[in-house]
Amino acid sequence: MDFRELVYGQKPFEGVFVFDVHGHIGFEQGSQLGPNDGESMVHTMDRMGVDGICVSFSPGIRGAWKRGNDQTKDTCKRLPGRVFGYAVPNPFHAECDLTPYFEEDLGFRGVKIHGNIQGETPENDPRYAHAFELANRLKLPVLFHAWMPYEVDRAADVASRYPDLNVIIGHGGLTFARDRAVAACKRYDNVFCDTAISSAPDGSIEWLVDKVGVEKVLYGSDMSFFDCIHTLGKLALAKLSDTDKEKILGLNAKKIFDL
Amino acid sequence: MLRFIDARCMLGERCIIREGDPNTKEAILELMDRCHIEKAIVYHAMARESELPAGNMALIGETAGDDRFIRQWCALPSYFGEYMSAEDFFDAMKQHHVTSMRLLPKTCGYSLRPHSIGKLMDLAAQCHMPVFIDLGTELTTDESYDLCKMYPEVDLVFGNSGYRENRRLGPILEQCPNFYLGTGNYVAHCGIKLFCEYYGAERLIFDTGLPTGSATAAVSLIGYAEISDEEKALIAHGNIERLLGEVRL
Amino acid sequence: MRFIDARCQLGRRCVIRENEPVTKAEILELMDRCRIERAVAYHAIAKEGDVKAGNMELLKDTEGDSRFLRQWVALPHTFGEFMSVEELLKGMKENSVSSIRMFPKTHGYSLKPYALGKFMDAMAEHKIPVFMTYNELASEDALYAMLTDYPKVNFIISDVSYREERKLFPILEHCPNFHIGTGNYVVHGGVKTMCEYFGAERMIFDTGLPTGSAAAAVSLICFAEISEEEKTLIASGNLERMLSEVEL
Amino acid sequence: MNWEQYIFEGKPFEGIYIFDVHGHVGAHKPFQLGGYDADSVAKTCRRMNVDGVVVSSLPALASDWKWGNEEVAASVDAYPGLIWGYASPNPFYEDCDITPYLDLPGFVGVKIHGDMQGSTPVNDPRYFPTYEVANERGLPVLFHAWLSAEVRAAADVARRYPNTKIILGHSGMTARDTALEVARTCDNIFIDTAISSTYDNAIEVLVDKVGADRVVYGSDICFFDCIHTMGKIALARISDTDKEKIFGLNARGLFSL
Amino acid sequence: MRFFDASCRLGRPAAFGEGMPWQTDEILEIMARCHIDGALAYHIVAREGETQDGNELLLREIAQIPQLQPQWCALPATYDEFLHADALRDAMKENGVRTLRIAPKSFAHSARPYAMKELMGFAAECRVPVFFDYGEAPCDELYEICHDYPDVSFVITNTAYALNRWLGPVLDACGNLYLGTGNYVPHRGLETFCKYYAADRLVFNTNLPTGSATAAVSLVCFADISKEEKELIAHGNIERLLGEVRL
Repeated sequence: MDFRELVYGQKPFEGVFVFDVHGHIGFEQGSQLGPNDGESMVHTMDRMGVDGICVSFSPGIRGAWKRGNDQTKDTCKRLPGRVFGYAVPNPFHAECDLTPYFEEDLGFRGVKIHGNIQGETPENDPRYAHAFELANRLKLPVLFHAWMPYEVDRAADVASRYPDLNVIIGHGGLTFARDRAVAACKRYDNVFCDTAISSAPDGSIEWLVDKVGVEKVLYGSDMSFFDCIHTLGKLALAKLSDTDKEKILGLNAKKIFDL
Repeated sequence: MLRFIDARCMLGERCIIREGDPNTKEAILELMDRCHIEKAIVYHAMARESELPAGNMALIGETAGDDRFIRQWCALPSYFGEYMSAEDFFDAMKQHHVTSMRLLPKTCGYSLRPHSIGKLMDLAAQCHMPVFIDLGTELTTDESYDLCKMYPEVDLVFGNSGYRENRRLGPILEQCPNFYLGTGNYVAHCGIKLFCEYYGAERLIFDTGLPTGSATAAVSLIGYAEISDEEKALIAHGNIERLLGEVRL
Repeated sequence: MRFIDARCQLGRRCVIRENEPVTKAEILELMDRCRIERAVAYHAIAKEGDVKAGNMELLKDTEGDSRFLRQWVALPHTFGEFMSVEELLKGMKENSVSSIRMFPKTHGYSLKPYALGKFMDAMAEHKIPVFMTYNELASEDALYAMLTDYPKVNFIISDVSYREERKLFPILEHCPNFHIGTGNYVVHGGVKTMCEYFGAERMIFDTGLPTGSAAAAVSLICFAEISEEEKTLIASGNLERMLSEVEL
Repeated sequence: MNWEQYIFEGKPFEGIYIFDVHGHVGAHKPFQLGGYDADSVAKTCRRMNVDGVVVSSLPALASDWKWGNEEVAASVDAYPGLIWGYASPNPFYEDCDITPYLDLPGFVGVKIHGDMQGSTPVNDPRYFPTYEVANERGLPVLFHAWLSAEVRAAADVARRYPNTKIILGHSGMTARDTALEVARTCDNIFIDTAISSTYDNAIEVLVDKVGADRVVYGSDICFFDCIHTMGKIALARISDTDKEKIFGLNARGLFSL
Repeated sequence: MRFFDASCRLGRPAAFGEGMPWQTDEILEIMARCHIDGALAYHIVAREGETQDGNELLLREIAQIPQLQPQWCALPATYDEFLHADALRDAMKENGVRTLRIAPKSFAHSARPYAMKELMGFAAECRVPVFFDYGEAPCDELYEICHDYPDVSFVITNTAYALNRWLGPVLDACGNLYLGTGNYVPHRGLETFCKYYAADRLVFNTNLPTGSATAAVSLVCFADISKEEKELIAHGNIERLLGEVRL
């Protein structure tokens, strides 16, 4: 399969399993995003040949945690097999408990932590412990918003204390915190990186793969915050072998997500 | 006995809360009773913090059949069909008895200039609807002069002024008749007295900033101010009743 | 589909990171890999060091190289610095330089008419497009002021953050001389919505090489849900039209 | 020597050796410099009877390191004996080696400005190859030392490479006390006087705390002018011998001219 | 060559570097050393704390010092916090005060006409020069302040070396801007200024005690400009400006 021809011919990614580990649905208070509901995401995924995506509900991170997770649950119910969910905890509301979302298959496949938006709470804060214990028990992936070096270090700290869950460092592998992300991936085998970023030079994904090994890199696009077509195109045109591209696009995700 | 109408109160679940804060509607109602606050103009936490469209609608549900709350919606200039157009927004407000609107330029990232919110403000002027906005978090005091001059026929109520802004507020109050100041945390020493002396009590609007502001402090600020009872009544409820009375939807 | 890149930086810059393209050869390899035919190029020294010397280095680096269209960085003529407007136009004519890039924040000067009035009148008169990145402007109000102060000058603003949509759409509506560089315009369905509401004429393909990703920029256009004609307009049509209108 | 008489008649000083250890050629992007090419630097030096100035290139520090060092080489060739050169490395480029420049006649030292190069601390291992060369040849190394962190990093380099002569540029303007204390502990650390605006008596404090032997005249010429720093030293309440040491005798020893 | 310092500061600072000559007698010693015959001085209490009390304290401190003339700090009379126009005129006339210093940013008031109309109207009417540090109205704000009050002569002090690209356009557009040369140290700064504009818009000052007087005088003495231009800068221009004051 020649990935470059896909871009030139403007053809979707057929014949390869593509799973997006970093998605968002819902209204973004600070700025107007493009269409951000589940259905419009699936429309773009069909166009591009993306098989599935795991999303969190943005207003649920910024506001009422229960309503946010319920919105994700409804979307997963409406679009089974295409849209999966991250459960989002809240460190301030003592009554917050994510277990009901995992008692039966409601489409939830992981936990999303965004301490920065939630009052800049440290990512390894004890108030998130209930979510980590749940993820550890069910061997779930936990996606961290980790843009800054100290956020990457905190995510690594969680990985060290909960060996059975898999930590995904969101954005950190490509920002100026990338050296910390590489150190974390090398030190713990349950730490992974994703490719979600609005802008990074060509060659940055190749650098990441070279430093942490292709098994540690997962395709993530931050879709509905921004489009996925540029990240897909960047991967397709990257100087990586086709097997590496297939692993990044979906095979790696298959190992740590129960799909 | 002095009765108050609160011009700045937020209902609904918030993301960041602290133990002991008045985090529920019941806690807010208890505080309003304790402070003799008869009614409160309320907007929804979700509309301000996380999801404006859903927050405005949630407010309707949470204040249905409750005459102690006067509804206020957060406005958003709509492009690419993101939210209701200005005309639909005002029709919906009419339908749901919403009598004032709040601007969030910094939180929602839009410009206050006519090319951005011109339609919304023209309709507000037509309906004599007061428009609320917070100093400090949403715009600077210097920019409030520009806002008053850009929309002279709209009554603008600026909350959250704090105690440092007197030198900037003075000239604006002289030049802008449509500038009204919320008293919630206007705690400058003798602030209320000096304001009434220089610029008249007609332009002070009592507000508390619940649940993050303190209602007990706000009512004491007016109760103990060195001003006449008529002035206290105007500030506590007279001015806001006049502004809301003029609204023609 | 022919791509012409509207924003490429040649020359050795100060801060680089491992694996980032630096030399002209690396940039050309990326352009070939992404099938970018030609690129409007300015020089790193003109941005980071000596503006006049950087512009001269650009002439040397692009001597007899058809892959690059020359673009000079400009400065105001205060205290006799840089070139006067007349010298600049003469230099552009002699060295076939067809566009200007400005860095008001990096080089620290005012964009207001009292400072740049004469300069911008010349740009308007000769129909020379002015290129800028969004972070060189203090705020969206500063952008709006600039666009309305100089209505007859075509401005191409690139690296527009996806967070600025609500501020940019009203400006797009009111300022026809406002064009967006699509290099990092990553809003979900952004290119499609822009075409629907404002037309493909308002968008110019650029990459921001070497610090921007050419592959991402190309994919943004190839995979956009718009017609073939619109894609070609964005990929090269609009820029070629704009550069052909320049009268030197 | 009646310094006042020279100044108030606008006459440059005669009969003393003046050597400026902190000069620049080349433009600086954030703001406009007066004349920044070699000719205008030379013109000012000749007008003010300055016998020699060591320059580094601002573009070498903030832009293209090779182009900048070539600019210094051209300036040194154009005015041999008047303009001397600092070579400046760039920590990000593995292929960056400034020894060819240091081998050229007229190159007498190394200039490091970590702040302009992605705020890299000056004791970053990527600068060590340059320090090894400077240590072998016993060359002076001029640091931009404005903040206390920069002063401490420079002191760390001075301890690791005792054979180099470290000059703290701007005498640790905001961290002068750290700079003075560090200068007292390491005998291969010197302080220069390149500050755009500091109060009177600053020169007296430097001389009082570390002695005139460790203070060298530096003006940051073309970044800004040198005439006010010369006047400040001339009118300072310190002995004539101290002034002559600061103006040039110390530098003559430092750069073995 | 004799000098007249258009702006220096008296009074005990809250914090200062070791050796800073802030005491009045130290300032007078440096002035003598630098051939500075007289100076316009403002007080730190007026600039940092209470404006009216500081101005009166200044008058008391320099009553017995003939070389020092008073320069008052001023701000808009919001809430009657400072003298209104006519009261200010009488007080200045009575105490021989002929210049004012404003600080919009530090005093947290707006510099735009809606706030400073009364104060600037008085300054224009009585031809009183108004001083301010460049940091109080930098970049485009400098143009706006000179443009909003065209009949007031503004003198900016404490400029340092990084402002030419902002200063040039304002000098072109507004004839009422003068430059304090205290630490205006761009390479060949005065020479370039005189070439493109004119020496009669340069006013010598030292910014004592935070600025260096020895550096300030050297800047003028060693500048590559004619003797007449040096005389204008050293004292000619400020004497002309003070001569025009009509209280």
